[in-house]
Order: sequence, then structure tokens, then C-alpha cells
Amino acid sequence: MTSLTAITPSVLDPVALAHLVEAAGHGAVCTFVGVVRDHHAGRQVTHLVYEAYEPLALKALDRILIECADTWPTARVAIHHRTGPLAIGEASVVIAAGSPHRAEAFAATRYSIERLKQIVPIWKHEFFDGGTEWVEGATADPDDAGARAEAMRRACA
Amino acid sequence: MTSLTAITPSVLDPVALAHLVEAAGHGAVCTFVGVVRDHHAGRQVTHLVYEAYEPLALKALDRILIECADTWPTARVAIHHRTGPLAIGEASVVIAAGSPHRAEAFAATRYSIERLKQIVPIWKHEFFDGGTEWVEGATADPDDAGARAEAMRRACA
Amino acid sequence: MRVTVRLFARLRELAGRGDLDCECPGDAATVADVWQQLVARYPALAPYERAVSCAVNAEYARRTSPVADGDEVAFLPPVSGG
Amino acid sequence: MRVTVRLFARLRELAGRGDLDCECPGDAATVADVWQQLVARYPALAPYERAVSCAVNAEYARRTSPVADGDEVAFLPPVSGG
Repeated sequence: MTSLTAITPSVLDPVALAHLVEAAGHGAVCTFVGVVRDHHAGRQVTHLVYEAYEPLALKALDRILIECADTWPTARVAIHHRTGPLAIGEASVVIAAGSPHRAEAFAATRYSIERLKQIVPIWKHEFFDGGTEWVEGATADPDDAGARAEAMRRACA
Repeated sequence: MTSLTAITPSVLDPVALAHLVEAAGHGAVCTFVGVVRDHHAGRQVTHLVYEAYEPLALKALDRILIECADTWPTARVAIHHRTGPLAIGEASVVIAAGSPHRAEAFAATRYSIERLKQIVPIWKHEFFDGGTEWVEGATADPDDAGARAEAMRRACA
Repeated sequence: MRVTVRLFARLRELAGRGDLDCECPGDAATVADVWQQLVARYPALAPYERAVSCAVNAEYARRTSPVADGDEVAFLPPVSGG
Repeated sequence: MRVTVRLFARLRELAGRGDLDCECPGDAATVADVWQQLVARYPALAPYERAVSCAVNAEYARRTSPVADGDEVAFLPPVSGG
């Protein structure tokens, strides 16, 4: 039994996630997969390790699903993020959205990845030739209306 | 050996398509699947039959890939469309785009489905309780700059 | 000169066939001339006058595009893939 | 009163540990008070003063949020999932 949100050390399965958002009357499924890149900021990356504050990360993912439901009531969204060591080319995050028409599926998927990067307590530890570094992106604040508006803008919604 | 574009009576495989657009240095893969809906225009649909002018449809898909390459040079895009009879819930079209960063993958995927609906000679024959109907959408004109601009707008690009 | 005409979807159904030969008088003709011949033979196609797209030898073409003996000329109703 | 503090990612590495107990004087305290205690013990955390987010019992909280005896207070450096 796969759930709509997950923080897991297991290999992610985009097909299972896409099935999860299927529904009668849905005509569109959009899927996003984030893949570990072999370079970042000009450096050769050897692998990554993702760390999460798991109970809060799950709640933050649930919050994103609620925000999506408020904005696109006909869409169904699922988000899984992996933790622990990941090799180059492996999927770190998978998001799937199903909806009656394509506009909502695209928007909900894009919005979800933007919000994930803003408010989900997960950290990327980069291992490259000659060292390691914690990547630090956004200061998480789920109530920041400006951040949410920026995610909507990127979702073209 | 799967090719980047296909018009095929076979069941579509989103996973194979996603693999096709993978590349070293890519951090994002976006996939869109169009699914046969059980209703349309207030009618209960029993199944669909897609007809294509296959040689021109393949050229039109190749044209969309070239337009994507011009606009998002770092993205790799693949598009497969199915023909013949399709049951409710089956995939009629699958589009996948891989790119270094997510913005191009999302934009190229959305642009491709919009352009497909504008310029690819494929027709949907709808079978519903009590009759059949050919769905007719856009008058295909690949050189219509207004249509292309509308596809870009929907791709939020 | 003679061309092969291909019709799809509802156009095919209205004409009752998807492939047919079409004789055009003289040596020079355009896609528009072929369409005129076609509508003369199948008046049910006439309402598609403005909505139809055309292709010559599986490349999109204009009404004014020339057609040569042996060409395949296709008429396409508004598309609905996806 | 005593709370459990949780640190993640670079904060965890700077402190050398991810879990620790923190005594706050008196019965009433806020997240900000816990942070002050923490920085007093691990000055290397001070540069994160403005960038850190906080949570109480695995719910996002503000610096001004109250904390009670036995609470779990987490400090989160800027996130980088995805």
C-alpha cells in the first residue's frame, strides 16, 4: 500500500506514484522526477546524501497536498522524497498529479516541487572530488505569502 | 530500440520514454500522459479510435522536437502517440522531457502537448452510448505564428 | 494530369472512401484545383472549405501550392490528437 | 524546565551532535530562549541566527512560540530538498 506522501530510504517508483493519482474522469497525468546530477556549481559530484526531519517533512508534504487541493480541487497529487545515500542518476524526488484536464496536472506538479524546495525540511549533502558541502537553499517558512506566490507564478497558475 | 517520436497501435510505455530523454548532467524529467476519459461534453464515452496520417504525423512530431531544441537547447524530448481503438483509462499520448534544470523540462513538455494538439494530423473518433462523433479541434497550420505563441504562453515560457 | 487524393476522419466518412484518384484538366494545377474537383464529386465536403488543411506528398502545403502528376494530395479536417 | 533540542544537517555537524537536552531557567520560555542557550554552548551556530527555521514538537513555530517542559525543539538550516 503506497501512500500519497512518503519520506523513504527506498528506491522511488514513478509508475506506482502515477497509478496513485489516477481516477475515473481524469484525462491527464503529469510526473516530475528529480535526478541526481553529476555536477553542481562547477564541481564533479560523486554522490549525495539526503537528510530529513521526517515527521515534519511528512507534515510539510501533506500541507502541499492541501494547498494543491485548495487551488486545483479536481487534481490528485502524490509526492515521495528519498533519503540517505543516492548515486548519480538516481531519483531523489517524484511528484505525480492527475486531473480531468492537463492544465491542473501541470500546474499542481510544478507548484508542488517549488513548494517542496521552500518548506520541506530535507537537506542535501553533496560529496564531490575533494570535499563535501551541505547545500542550503530557502529558509523554510510555510506562512510566507511571498514564497507561496512565487511558487504559483512558476506554476504558471 | 525506441525512437524519440512514434505513431503506434501498441500500448505506450511512459517509463521507456522517460529513459529515452535521460542524459548525463540532467537533473529533471517531466512526463505527461494523456488518458482516455470516460466522459466528454456530458456524454458517457465507451471507447475511442484514433486515426492518423502517419507519415505527416511523424514529420509534425519531429518538427515539435526541433522547435523544442531551438527554444530549450539543453532539453531532450520524446513524443509517442497511439492509434486505433483505445479503452477508457488507456494512454493515448506520452511526452517526456529531460533537462539539466526543471524549468526547461516542464516548459518543453507542456509546449509539446499544446503543439501536438495544433499541428499533428491525428483524429479522435469518440464512441458513446447512442452514437459516435469525430472530434475536431484546430485547423492544422504549422506556420501559424499566433498558434505557436499561444503554445509558448501555455508553456509559461 | 492525375493525382491521388487522401481523406481522413470525417472527410473520409463523408466521401465514403479514404483513397481516390483525381483527374485535373491540363498540366498545371494547385491544391485548390484538386479540392474543387473533389467537392464537385462529393458536395458533402463543401462545408469543410475553410477548415481543411492540406498536404502534398506528406508535407503540409497551401491552397496555392502546385501539384504534379502522380502527387499524393491529402485533405485534413481539424485535428484532435492528444 | 528542560527541552530536547534537535539539530539537522550543517547545524548538527557544527554542534557535533543532533540530539541534546537544554535547560531553560524558570517555567516559561520561548523558542528564542532555547536558541540563546544553544548558541551560548555552541558559538559556531551563531551565524545561523537569521537563516534558521524552528519547530516545536514537529510543527513549524516562530521564535516567539512558547515551549514547555519536555517539548522537542528543532532548529533547521535552510532546506535543500528536491
